[in-house]
Amino acid sequence: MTGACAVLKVSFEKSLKNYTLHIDLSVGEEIITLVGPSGSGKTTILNCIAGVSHPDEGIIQLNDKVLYETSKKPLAIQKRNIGYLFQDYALFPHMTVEKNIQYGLKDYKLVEKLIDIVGIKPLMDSYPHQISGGEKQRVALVRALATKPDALLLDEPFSALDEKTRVECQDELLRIHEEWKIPIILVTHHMEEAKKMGNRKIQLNKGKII
Amino acid sequence: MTGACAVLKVSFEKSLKNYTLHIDLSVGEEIITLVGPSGSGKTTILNCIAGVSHPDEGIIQLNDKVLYETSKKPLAIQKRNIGYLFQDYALFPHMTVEKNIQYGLKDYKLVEKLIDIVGIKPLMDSYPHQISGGEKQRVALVRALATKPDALLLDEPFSALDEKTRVECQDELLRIHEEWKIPIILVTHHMEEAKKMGNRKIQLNKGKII
Amino acid sequence: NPDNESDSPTKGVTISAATSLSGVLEEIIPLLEQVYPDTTITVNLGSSGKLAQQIEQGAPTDIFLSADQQYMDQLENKQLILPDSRTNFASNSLVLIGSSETSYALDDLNYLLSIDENQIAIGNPNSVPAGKYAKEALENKDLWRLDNLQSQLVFAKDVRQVLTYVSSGNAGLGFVYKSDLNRDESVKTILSIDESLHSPIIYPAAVVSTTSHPDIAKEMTKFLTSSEVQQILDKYGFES
Amino acid sequence: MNYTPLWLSLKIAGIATIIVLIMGIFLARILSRNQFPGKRIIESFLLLPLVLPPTVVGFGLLFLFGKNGPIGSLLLKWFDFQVVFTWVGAVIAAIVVSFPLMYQSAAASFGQYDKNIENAAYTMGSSKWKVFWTVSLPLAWPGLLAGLILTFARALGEFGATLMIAGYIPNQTETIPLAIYFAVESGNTNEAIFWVIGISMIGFAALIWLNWWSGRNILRFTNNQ
Amino acid sequence: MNYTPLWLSLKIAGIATIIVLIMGIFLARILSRNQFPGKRIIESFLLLPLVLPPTVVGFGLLFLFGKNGPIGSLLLKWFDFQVVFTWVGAVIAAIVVSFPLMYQSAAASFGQYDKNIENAAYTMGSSKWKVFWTVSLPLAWPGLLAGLILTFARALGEFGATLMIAGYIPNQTETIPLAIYFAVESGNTNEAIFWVIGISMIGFAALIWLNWWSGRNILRFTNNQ
Ligand SMILES: Nc1ncnc2c1ncn2[C@@H]1O[C@H](COP(=O)(O)OP(=O)(O)OP(=O)(O)O)[C@@H](O)[C@H]1O
Ligand SMILES: Nc1ncnc2c1ncn2[C@@H]1O[C@H](COP(=O)(O)OP(=O)(O)OP(=O)(O)O)[C@@H](O)[C@H]1O
Ligand code: MOO
Ligand SMILES: [Mg+2]
Ligand SMILES: [Mg+2]
Repeated sequence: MTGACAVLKVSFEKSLKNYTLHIDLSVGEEIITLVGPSGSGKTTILNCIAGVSHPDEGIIQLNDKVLYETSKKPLAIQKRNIGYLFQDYALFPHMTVEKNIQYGLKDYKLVEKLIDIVGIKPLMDSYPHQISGGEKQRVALVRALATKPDALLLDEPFSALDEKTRVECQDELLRIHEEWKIPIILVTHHMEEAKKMGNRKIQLNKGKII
Repeated sequence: MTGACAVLKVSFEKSLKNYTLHIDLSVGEEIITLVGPSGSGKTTILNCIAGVSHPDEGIIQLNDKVLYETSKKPLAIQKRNIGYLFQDYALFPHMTVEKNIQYGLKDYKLVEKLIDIVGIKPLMDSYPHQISGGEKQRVALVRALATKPDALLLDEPFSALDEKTRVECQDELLRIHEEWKIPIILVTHHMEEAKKMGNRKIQLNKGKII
Repeated sequence: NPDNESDSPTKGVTISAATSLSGVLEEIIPLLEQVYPDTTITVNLGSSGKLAQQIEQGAPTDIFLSADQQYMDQLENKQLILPDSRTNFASNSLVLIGSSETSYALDDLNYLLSIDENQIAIGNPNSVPAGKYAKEALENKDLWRLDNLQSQLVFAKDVRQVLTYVSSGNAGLGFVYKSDLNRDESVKTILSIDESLHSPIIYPAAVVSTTSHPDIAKEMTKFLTSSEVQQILDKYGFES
Repeated sequence: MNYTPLWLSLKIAGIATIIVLIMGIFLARILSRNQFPGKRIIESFLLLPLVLPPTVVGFGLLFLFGKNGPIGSLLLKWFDFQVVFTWVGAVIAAIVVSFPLMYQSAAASFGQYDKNIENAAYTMGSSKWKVFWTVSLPLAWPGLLAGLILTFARALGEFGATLMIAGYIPNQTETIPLAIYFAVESGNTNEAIFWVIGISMIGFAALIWLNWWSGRNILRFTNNQ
Repeated sequence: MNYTPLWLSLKIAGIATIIVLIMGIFLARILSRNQFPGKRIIESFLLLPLVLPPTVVGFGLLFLFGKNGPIGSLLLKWFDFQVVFTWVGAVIAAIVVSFPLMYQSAAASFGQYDKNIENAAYTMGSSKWKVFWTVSLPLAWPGLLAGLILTFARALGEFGATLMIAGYIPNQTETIPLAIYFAVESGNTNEAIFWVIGISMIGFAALIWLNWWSGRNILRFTNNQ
């Protein structure tokens, strides 16, 4: 994030079972919301940016770092510094909520505040299998933010939250974005949420931006 | 479902980590929506009805069957004939979508139609780890309905679906309810959905109905 | 004691000995230690075949006490022992045993098949010396090839196993060395096998050629034929 | 060359493996679901055949199953059947020494998957038996397969205890390990090498076949590749 | 009573277990992530010490590590060190015979958890090494623990191969199994029973301790109770 404006450039192709994913996208210091029918390739896009899976060809770039380029060895996940809230959370089942959050912790102060705001303070000693679905989702959110990433990928981050908690989390995310000014991609099925959170909305269908 | 009006009676206490769950509820041939903040005990209620976990005391009854009664051996899960869509789906990871659905299949015709309507036909040969979050959710829905249960528990069944698919699934569920006339409890965070689907809405907070 | 090739204050001598000698060695070693106070004596026990194999692979052994000539010959042919050090120091004899409750005794091996016992334990003739001698004796009596004998034989991997089979009552009879009997009260001799029926059972000792203390080792080997040692051997049933 | 040791080894190891597989899974499943005070004692008792020299295990078996032993005498009285010096004795020896391998592997693998998936199966009205076969077993399969491979290999290679209880009776109880042992002992190197290669090939074939078979029939989910 | 066999057994089995644990996990991890044509051959080769009689394994080791053997001669030349007839030989024997147990258990358990959890750890910037220690290892732990228990038990009970390469030298290579064997051999029943009880207690203590220790340090998640 030195110098110029933070930017995530994503332009690739990947053939999936039923269609081919074509994506060409540039995200500045903004929140982009990604919407589209179930199975249209949203998670796959995030996976490719995070490095969990790889495109067939194209280029992915974050600031000055090339994350992926056709026929070159992709940059390892751990060198990308991208925060990722997985759709199924992927919490560490053998660690308490506290340990989960501390795992990649860089921004102590923020996290302390976040834990309060999203309301997971009483859960710090619980293991993931001992907490509710929405609680897991909030833990995963805090964990992704704790690493102070250069870009943030959120796969339906508020889907398991009630109205009130959802608004609190949304507002906090907006505040953090204000402060960090990093590219954020947020997948959601809520049109309202997309409107509220996104500087821009991107509509996906069968692997194509429309 | 012979004779009289189908009814699910639930009245129990269960102490959780931070509060005690008190619940007293009777569900006729209707859809009841259960709403409440994350962590308020919704999943726990469904678990107790399904038999996955047990109350501390009270009684749970479905039609003439006692499912649970204080200090008696609870009725085994497999004898309750209650369809349950788990919040985290709990699909069989080692079976294809087709095998998952066929596992407890009783109503062949319905299922064939359902597969078409919810749009998972092209996935029949895929394994759960090969499909998207929303696709998993729909598979779990069809699987729960396939057993032609005496009561249905749905834990945020449409949370990972886009607007359009969601409406299709909602409508289909209403149609099925029309036909089966069984008690259905549906957990949701969408107020709109609660209004649309529920004959009654039950609001939960910290384990108590308010 | 003359010892010119080593300047270390204490010397180590390793004796590899057949398991059947373990009792005897417990009494002999202290004697040797008295004679050679600045020598540490280490004993390695095993079946003669195993010990020979270890020596062939260069295991650090100085003296080999074998229960059978065959293994010593094998080493001598490969020049792994010092030929001039080879000494016969003990002999043994073969007995047919039954459990201590056995009510009969035999005068001759010929009657072996007349006994209604369904199992006869014998060391595997190909690898256990006691088995080899038993086989020779049975061959000399023209019994070995008989089908009703063959069908009764159970082969063991060592003499101890024969004793176990007989003492537990699972085999009615078994061939062991006379020296094995004093270890076990649950078996008794049914017949002492005539020594003319098999090749002599003689225990040879020799110094291994790779030893670093050939002089001490040779003296120790010779010491085995001393009357002190012979008395001990007698006591354990090894006639001299 | 006499091939009896080959068939004998396959028969004995095969039968022992099947028995150990069933008993091991059964016991592991029961013990892994229940916590009770004496559990660790039972478990370490089950481990015993592994820490004792096979010959000593064989000695114990001979004592139990021998003509005058507590079990052996009953078998003799009731069924007029003698275990010692027969291939059945070899099967018993193979069972006893390989049992700990199956038990430990199975107990571990029954603890390594998400139990809620079983609950899902129950909500669909399936019996315990069906759930066990169609859900628990496949989910625990990687560990069970490891146990199965170890069990077969150990049963195939069992020597010390077998020799003790079954004796070395050519054509009747002479398994490949016994053939190898006595070939080595009697300096018959060629025969020893022949059988070492033979037993290695059986092990290899079993490994290939088990992996192929389980891949086709049980473990077609690869959530990890 | 001379307690040397006790300390010797603990030392030998302990060292062997640590080495097997590290090597087994390492190899299982590498092989379980890569598919290549010769993999099954390597795997069945690793299984070999299980299908051969321990004495024959010992014979092979004696051949390799003997004075004139390919490895033994080098050790002698470079380090002036001889393996045969030393406790180091016993450690080598224990390593070789128990390795298959660790390898199979480890390979199975690395295939039994959801790999996406590792990916999550990587997205937090953790090195491969950190992820391995903090995520992969604990998630695979139940199977690894089973392997560890089997390995220690097998190493503790190793007899045939040990006798061959380390010899039976009182106070130097006389482990408990050798003590038991020779006590039985020399008709010394009391001593044999003493050591059988002794080795059982060690096995029992190890089982208790391993379970307790791993419960405290590694496996505090109980997603299955
Ligand atoms: N591991 C996989 N192997 C093969 N196909 C896959 C795999 N994961 C997903 N797919 C397929 O790729 C397509 C896109 O999936 P993706 O998970 O990106 O959808 P999505 O937009 O995130 O959907 P949802 O909103 O339901 O989560 C789907 O058709 C899905 O079936
Ligand atoms: N296995 C468990 N052991 C102990 N406490 C648990 C367990 N599961 C859930 N809890 C706690 O019980 C409370 C109720 O959980 P429950 O899963 O019923 O909530 P919920 O209403 O379904 O929430 P959500 O909307 O987030 O799914 C929460 O505080 C949770 O932390
Ligand atoms: O332990 Mo053994 O009896 O040499 O295989
Ligand atoms: Mg998705
Ligand atoms: Mg819930």
